[in-house]
Amino acid sequence: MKFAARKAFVGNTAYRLLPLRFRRLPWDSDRVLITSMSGDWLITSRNDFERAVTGHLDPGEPMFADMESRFLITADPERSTLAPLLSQYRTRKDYLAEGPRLHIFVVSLRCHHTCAYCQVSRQAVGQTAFDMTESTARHAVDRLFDWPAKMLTIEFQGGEPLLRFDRVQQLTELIEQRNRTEKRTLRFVIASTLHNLTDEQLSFMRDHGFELSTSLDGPEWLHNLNRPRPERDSYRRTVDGIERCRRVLGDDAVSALTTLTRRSLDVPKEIIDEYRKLGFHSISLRPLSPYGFARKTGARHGYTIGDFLKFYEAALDHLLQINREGYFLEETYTRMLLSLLLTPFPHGYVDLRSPTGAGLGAVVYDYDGRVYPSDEARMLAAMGDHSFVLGRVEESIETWMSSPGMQRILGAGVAEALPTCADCAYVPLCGADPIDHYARQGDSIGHRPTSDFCHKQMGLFDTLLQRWEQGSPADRDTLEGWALRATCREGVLETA
Amino acid sequence: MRKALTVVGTALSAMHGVGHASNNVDKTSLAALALHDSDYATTLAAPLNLNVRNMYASHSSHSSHASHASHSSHSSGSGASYGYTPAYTPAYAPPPPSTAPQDSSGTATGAPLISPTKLRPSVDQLQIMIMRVQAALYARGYDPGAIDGEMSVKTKEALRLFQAARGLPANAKMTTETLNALGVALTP
Amino acid sequence: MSTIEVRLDASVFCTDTVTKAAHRYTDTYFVEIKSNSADLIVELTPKRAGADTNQLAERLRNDVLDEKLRALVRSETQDIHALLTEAALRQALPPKSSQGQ
Amino acid sequence: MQPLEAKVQCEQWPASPLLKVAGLAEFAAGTFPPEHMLLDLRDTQVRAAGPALCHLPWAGFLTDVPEHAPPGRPWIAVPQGAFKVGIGDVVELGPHASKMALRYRRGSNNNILFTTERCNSYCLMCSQPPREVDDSWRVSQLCNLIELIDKDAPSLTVTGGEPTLLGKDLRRVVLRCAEVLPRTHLHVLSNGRAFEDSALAQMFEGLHPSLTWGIPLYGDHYGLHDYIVQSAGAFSQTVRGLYALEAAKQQIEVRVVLVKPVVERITELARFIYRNLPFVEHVALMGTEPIGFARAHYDDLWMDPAHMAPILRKAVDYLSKRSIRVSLYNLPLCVLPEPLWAYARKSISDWKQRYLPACEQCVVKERCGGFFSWMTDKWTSQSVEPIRGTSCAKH
Repeated sequence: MKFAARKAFVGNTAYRLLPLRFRRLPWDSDRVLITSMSGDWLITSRNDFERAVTGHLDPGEPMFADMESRFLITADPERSTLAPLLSQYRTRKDYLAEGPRLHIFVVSLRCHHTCAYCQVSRQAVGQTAFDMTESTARHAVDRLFDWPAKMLTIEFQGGEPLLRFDRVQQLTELIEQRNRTEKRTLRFVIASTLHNLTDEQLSFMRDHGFELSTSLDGPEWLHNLNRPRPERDSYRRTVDGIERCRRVLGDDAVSALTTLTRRSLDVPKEIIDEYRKLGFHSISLRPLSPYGFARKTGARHGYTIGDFLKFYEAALDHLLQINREGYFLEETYTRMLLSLLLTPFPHGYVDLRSPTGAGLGAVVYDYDGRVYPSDEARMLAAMGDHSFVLGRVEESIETWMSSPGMQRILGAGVAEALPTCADCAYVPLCGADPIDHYARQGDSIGHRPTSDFCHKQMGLFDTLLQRWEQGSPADRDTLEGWALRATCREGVLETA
Repeated sequence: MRKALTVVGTALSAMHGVGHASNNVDKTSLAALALHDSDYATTLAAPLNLNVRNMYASHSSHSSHASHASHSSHSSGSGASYGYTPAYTPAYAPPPPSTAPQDSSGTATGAPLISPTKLRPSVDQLQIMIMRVQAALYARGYDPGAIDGEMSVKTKEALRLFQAARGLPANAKMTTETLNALGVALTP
Repeated sequence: MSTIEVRLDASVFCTDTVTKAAHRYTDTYFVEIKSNSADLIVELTPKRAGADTNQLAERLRNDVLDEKLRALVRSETQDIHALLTEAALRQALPPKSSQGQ
Repeated sequence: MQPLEAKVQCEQWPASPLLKVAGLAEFAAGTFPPEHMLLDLRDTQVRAAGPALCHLPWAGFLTDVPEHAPPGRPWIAVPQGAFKVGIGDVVELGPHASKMALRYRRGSNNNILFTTERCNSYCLMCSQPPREVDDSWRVSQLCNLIELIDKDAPSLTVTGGEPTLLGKDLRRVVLRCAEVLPRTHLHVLSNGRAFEDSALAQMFEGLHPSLTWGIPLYGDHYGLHDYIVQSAGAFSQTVRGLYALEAAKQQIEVRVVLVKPVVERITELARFIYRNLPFVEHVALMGTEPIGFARAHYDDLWMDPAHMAPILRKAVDYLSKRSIRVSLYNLPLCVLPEPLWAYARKSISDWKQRYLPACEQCVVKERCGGFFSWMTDKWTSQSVEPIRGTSCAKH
């Protein structure tokens, strides 16, 4: 017989390391997480890992195959292929080729609320000078179609966009008209409190397939405390709005975001139970960002990332409990992080990308015709810091891309090249947020050991990895179920 | 627009790190491998139309082929999905005939075996059509008399009965819709 | 507040490795690195009261070992990392030379 | 098991070697000209139809009673006990010897287009060892066969040997199927190595409306795969080929034969497929066929399916949770845990399938694919036993 034994197929050269990063597990310092450049990963003992790095693995041992098939090492180049690794990497960076898909139109800064932590620099209801003009709207639509993305998400924001719904209608119609020749795939989203929603507005939204994103901070007392109106009826108005939207647009058409204030951190269960009570299957628990009015009132409303992570663990426990009871309820940011750990696919979320999603994944067209790479950049400008203005709607997108603001972003926008991040095992799953670092630390590159962004990400990744590794089969199923849900919803989190 | 993305591309050179070329032989072969494999790099996605096709779900019995009425070239051939069992192994290797065929219709020119324009000098076209109608009627349990290519009284009566049963005008004529219902193609 | 001093054998660990490991402690400690002929000395002084000093020296020593391993990985993979990135994105990104519309 | 080739009695060998067996419906439909058909005089309706039918220019007649054939016309008699030939089937006649082979069987679940005996791999468990022969004549023969196959045949399997060794000629065969049998699903079994040449893969883009490539992958790293197919470099070629096929927008099935070394890493293979080849539409996990080379490698390959059940279940769960369809072939239900029954297919071709005596008392025999007819005790699971009752009635 001319058959050869297994060792004849080992190859002719010693193995080599491929780019990899590792992290000692915080809950077990004898083991490490190893990640490949594309984010595939393996948990193993530190001893075995050290053997691997120092060239002592034997081709016959399972660890060798495990590392080879995850592209942490490679053996004989004559017999290997790196096509899977390159495909994984390209898939994760897929959004680069297309340019921004999320386009935020700020139709008015006016709002009826007076939220202390407001992330938008809201204006009183009567101040029509803070509305987008028709001329600005037309220019913004022209620019929208200058981008090459085949899928465009158009998100209307404020302030309260319902206060200038005529402009929302006009923009929608202009965009759809233009799209008859452009043939892009369009998605319309509106971020609103849903107060004072008229039937006419609802039927327009239905006819144009709008998705709605609103804010619901938890039970009535908490929501009304967070979102004051003179009538103290913010909660009731929002819940009424949600129900009316569901009746007209369907159950899935409305999603809600929770902004977490200091008060929220004590009541994770109540907040989650409120969402379950209202029939939501998705919740977004969002820590306060250091922008807008939130920064000015930081002392009163602020809390540390450590506080947030404690809240998060309690919230996750409760969510898992609810899922064990048979009610599907996911947390959207968790789902996104888990999908990075457990699937090869990219996510649509613009705030966790490297290169950064600011300007590369999203563009904001402000009411006054200024253009920003992200909502955060707009907040900074509202506070007088114009570091990240890209330009005006009358200018070309090429001008925006070569603006000093964009250069500043790109210079600090690749996580893999940032100090400390470059060595972090989570960096293939993480993102760069130069504007956030600029806002918090005064420097777009930032200092990782004191970075809130970094603490939050590391804390969440560690928590989820540990839950995944040590969780009960039922909880693993739940977490996996969130990750595998194929939906890639883009940007809706960063609204309202 | 290309230009705008080019700006992005240039900025992304930061991603390429601070590596510098090395003359290590092993690295060179790995570099060649990476370059070669970049031709195969694909953006990974789940299969398209995951829920459209149903080829694998059905592994029930196949139709009995009791009727071949659908063989008409006029049938709408929508390409609808068929129940389909993925086959497991090659059934067998058909051995070569003792000499390779020299049939001119099967040469590498790819000339079709069945030529649609082939003439049949021995039998009249209409007669054959009537025979086929008779055969179809017979196969369906009607009695057209002998299958002889004559539009006989019996054949007409059988045709009328068939047409009536199908809700077609019972005129004993070989209309296109009657032929379709019988599974008789106008042109073979 | 008390300063914790960790001595590392300079013939085993290089300054770069030790610096990288010590940098991770800069959120809660003031960090100073000194050297004499035989040792590299890391001094960690808590910035605030109540800092977690439990097994601090041991943690730092582990981190230094990890940094050393990282340096090893880096030296072997740095070139290929750049190359793979470029290979993966070669067709996804527009050619850098193209300047036309 | 039925032989598919037999000596037949005949007179005046018909000129055309490939012939379709015709009854009244075939004649009525007019899809195939009489010159390429054998009129089946064994059929009572045909015999009752009258002499005019026989005067048509049939290639010949199929009969048990030679006197039924019109004088002076070719006829063929299939002896009792030979394989069954029915209306709609396509047979091939050897040019000189009195031999007839079945090339297409109407209603069979496993009609094949056999492309070549040659192969570029040499798999440890190959059920049909390749031969290094020049059989390029098969291409034109296949193109002719395709024209005589029923237009509503649900599926055909293109196999070998290694079909891609035909190079551009494989495209010709597929194209002919697309033209002549546009509603017939085509399943091409290939090791995919040749598609390392992306240009070859590109030739199939948009060529056929319903084509699936069945490509084997035996490991998550080259050491394992190359060993199983006994070819250094095969893994990288196949993986590149899979990407090239995906780039050419082809539907892909991954096929895995469950031999011991492969089963030992089956969950890792499942993970590899999902992480790197998520565009794969179907994964077939197949019990070993105890024939061909497999018999010589019993010690290296055999693993009792009952022992692989737990790990198999993990792999199946993993893939199906991720929307990749999974099927289990060639594994009788009694060796599988009940949750896996839903994935088990009756995969063994009708002509080489059988049940064991124990199966007679089994309540799920009808749903079970049974055994290969050449199964021996050595290759039979210790766990084979009749199922007396099922715990649930899922189906």
